[in-house]
Amino acid sequence: MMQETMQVVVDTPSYIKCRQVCKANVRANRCFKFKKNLEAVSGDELFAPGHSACAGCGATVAVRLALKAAGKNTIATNATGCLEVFSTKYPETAWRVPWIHAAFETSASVASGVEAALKKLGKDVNVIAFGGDGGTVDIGFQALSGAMERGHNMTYICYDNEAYMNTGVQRSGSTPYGSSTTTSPAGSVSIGNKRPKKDMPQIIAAHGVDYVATASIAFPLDYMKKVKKAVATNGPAYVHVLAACPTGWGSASERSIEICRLAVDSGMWVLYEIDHGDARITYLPTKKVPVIEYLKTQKRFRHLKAEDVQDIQDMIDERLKRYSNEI
Amino acid sequence: MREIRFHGRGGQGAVTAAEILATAAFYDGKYSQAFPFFGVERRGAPVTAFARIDDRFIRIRNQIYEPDYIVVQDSTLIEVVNVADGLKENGKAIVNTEKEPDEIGLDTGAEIVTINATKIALDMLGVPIVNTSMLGAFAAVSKEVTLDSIIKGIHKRFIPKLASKNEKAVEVAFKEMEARI
Amino acid sequence: MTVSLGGSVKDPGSTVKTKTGSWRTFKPEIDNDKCIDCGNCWIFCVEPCISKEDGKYVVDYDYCKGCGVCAHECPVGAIEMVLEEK
Amino acid sequence: MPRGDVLHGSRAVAEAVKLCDVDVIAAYPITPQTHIVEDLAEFVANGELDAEYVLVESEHSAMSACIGASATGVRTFTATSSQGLALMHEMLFIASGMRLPIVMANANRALSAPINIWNDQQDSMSERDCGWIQLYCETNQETLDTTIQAYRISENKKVLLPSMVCLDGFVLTHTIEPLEIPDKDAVNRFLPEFEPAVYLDPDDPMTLGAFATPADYIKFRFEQEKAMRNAIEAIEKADREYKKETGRGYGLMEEYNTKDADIIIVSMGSVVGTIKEVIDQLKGEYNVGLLKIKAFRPLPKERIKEVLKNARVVSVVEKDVSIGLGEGGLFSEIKGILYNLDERPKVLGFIIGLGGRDITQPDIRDIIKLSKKAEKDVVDEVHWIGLR
Repeated sequence: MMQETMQVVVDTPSYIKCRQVCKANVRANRCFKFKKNLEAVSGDELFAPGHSACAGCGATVAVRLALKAAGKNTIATNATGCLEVFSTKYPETAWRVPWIHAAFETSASVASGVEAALKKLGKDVNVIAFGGDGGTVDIGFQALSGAMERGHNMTYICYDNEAYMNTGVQRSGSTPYGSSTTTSPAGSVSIGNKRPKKDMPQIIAAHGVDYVATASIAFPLDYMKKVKKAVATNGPAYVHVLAACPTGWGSASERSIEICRLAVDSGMWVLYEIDHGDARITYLPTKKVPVIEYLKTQKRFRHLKAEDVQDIQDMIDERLKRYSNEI
Repeated sequence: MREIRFHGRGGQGAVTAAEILATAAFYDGKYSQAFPFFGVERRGAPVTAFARIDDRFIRIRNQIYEPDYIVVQDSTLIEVVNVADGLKENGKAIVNTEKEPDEIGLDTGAEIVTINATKIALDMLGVPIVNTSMLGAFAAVSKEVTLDSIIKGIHKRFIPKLASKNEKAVEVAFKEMEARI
Repeated sequence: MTVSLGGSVKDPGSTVKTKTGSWRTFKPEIDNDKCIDCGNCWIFCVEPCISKEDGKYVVDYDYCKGCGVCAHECPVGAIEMVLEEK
Repeated sequence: MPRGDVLHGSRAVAEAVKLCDVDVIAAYPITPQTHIVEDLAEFVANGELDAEYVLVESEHSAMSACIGASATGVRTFTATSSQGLALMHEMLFIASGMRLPIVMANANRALSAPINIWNDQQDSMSERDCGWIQLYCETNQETLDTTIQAYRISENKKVLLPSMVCLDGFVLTHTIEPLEIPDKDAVNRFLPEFEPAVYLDPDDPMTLGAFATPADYIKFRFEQEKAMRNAIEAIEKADREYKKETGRGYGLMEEYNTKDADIIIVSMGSVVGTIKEVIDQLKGEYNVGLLKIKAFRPLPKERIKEVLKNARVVSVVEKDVSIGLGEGGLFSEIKGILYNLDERPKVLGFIIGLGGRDITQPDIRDIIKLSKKAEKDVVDEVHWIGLR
């Protein structure tokens, strides 16, 4: 029990959760630890407000926290997508670090060039390539694979909102099974997206990349710790962070963080890291939430029937078992 | 302008021969040009390469259709390729074969000279790569380029150990051909 | 009609010129008496438009789009989303 | 007597890149460009060139990495050909739109299908609207000199556009011929150290590649066109100063026997050498001149008009075609340049040498004869050479 509580205390900012686990006056304890860790988080806001992201956008949290972790000695590259569009509408920019966007599939390849140039200039600067799931697991896949394989000293952060949100919620290779999107709509003879989500972090790990991690914006300390490790890695690193999209997921904007927490607590999304080959799960929910609790927060899943939900529950349980064995 | 067409098989170094010839001509103070028949030929397939030598900069870029010389590195090509196509009447064909000129069935009004370059290459290099031996023969027959420059060209092209072996092959072929003509 | 070279923007963080607060329907109001200073509202703010001033969390209404994440994540219900009168 | 060395066109490019102290090279091999990237790899491996060499997994990433590197403030280079250039297409617009002075060698080659590795100029011609300076070369010497000049032109503060040095695949890349390599001091005097106009630096954060709404986009495109116009002067200036250092210059274009010529052939790239030769052969019989277009982008329209306006027949000889229009790109443009003249020459188009079809001297003679015929008779406007 103590062990479980500690886990929650260190890695989870969820007071709601905390109360569930500890019932009594543990809130103070948890608050204390969380607060203490939070105090170490940089107050610098390297991502400015005034951008045109939707209310409740998860991607902004992913970027804002990553930049807090990496600090201002960073050059960012960006794939085309929501993040690029809402943060850099000429002649304004939300970015307070140098930033470049070229094309949809080029965040990693542009970052390769940035890194090579920095090496030539003898400058020690963090290079972070941002991409959404489409720009990462689909169209940017080859460029990312090449960049990772070549061993550039860079961190790639995929903010995963599980579809092409910039263009109106079309299915990507990262869209989960059973999700309804505009190109994989649920219908009388369709469950929506028929394929399970592409396991990108494992694919990157298979490149022999030094540091690979998954994260959720609902676990900011865990996420920032991983970003810090990633940028400190002398070589390629990859962080895949789940970031809710209220518009695309059909969820209430205030629930963006809660949903990303439910994803982890249900086992829909597993937090782990592979640090120079050593794999470990960084957070296991103390009490697993049934996946229905996660699914029912979002309209993209609302067509699912009870048996579909059971299928998804089975898939999750199976995957978690596999991860627990492998990692 | 002198135009030289090399015929060989992939792996026999016809392109290299054309380039060494152009390099040698350059060392002799001439303008030159060499290029392959740009192909996708693999080892063993018929290969053509071209070289030009002139006293002024060579502007033309077309292939050679009416050569002054043809250098045939493998007499078996005569059966599969019209190697003497367009060869000028007052031109010369230099053919690698152990046979005499009238025995090889080359259809041309031009003079044919033969040399057993394969034997020279095997003796000097240990491999039947005849391109450099044929250059020695060409230098002796044509007098379009000096032996010294060919040797210099070979040293530019090859690593020292290989260059000195090829140098010997060139010299042997040059002398043998000089004795013949 | 002059534009910058190649579309470069040399004014980092200049989106602050755009006041996105007008997007809001509900505005968060922080009850400082209830606040336990946990920092949740700050760390999760998606804009970001919550900062700490004189030991208290304050919302910059110039930018707050009223998404409600802060109120939802507050463990002690110290933030209330109230309909904005415009 | 020739001086210098005898080298491949590919080597000429690599030597130029070395002389320019390029900082980052990102490239992907493709026939017939391969020797360029191999030679550069050798220079880097031997310490002759202190550059970061990024061995990317595609041409698309080659151009993307060059964009990243150039935007970080260093001199960059890549080389490609044909399908590789086509794969880069998207990124070419981005490089020029971001005003990054990247230099690229393109070993001109036909496009698939059918797949064909040999020379024509369809690849670069198809990229004429992407905002890159395009300089076509006749010889290996010109290729070397143009590559060095390209950095000076691209990095000119009034230009800041990327440059494509076009050399005919195989015909130049795989041909050895004499050329002089300028000495390092001369190049250093000619080409100042790279000073980026915009670049990514944490000490002075800048955003590059923002998105522009309809309110601004057209202005950026107009700025690019202005920069291209400035490039005309920049090319001439670079050429003049290069000539001071090396004795060699090429200008925006070259006129050969054009004065008082009845027929003027217009062409680009290595084939102009063969054309010059045939013109000389026919001297006395036919009054033919040649206008060699070196700078295709920016296209010096007024100068071209001046040269061509008094000819009776202008014959454009080119290795590309716009399918559906049924004519080559250069032909269309030359026709357009002459259209508003009160009295204008007849303009004929000759599509030749596609997919490496050898362009022979008899081919050129036939073109001249037909052009002569066009002085009096009605002849077809466009001719495909080599269909038999």
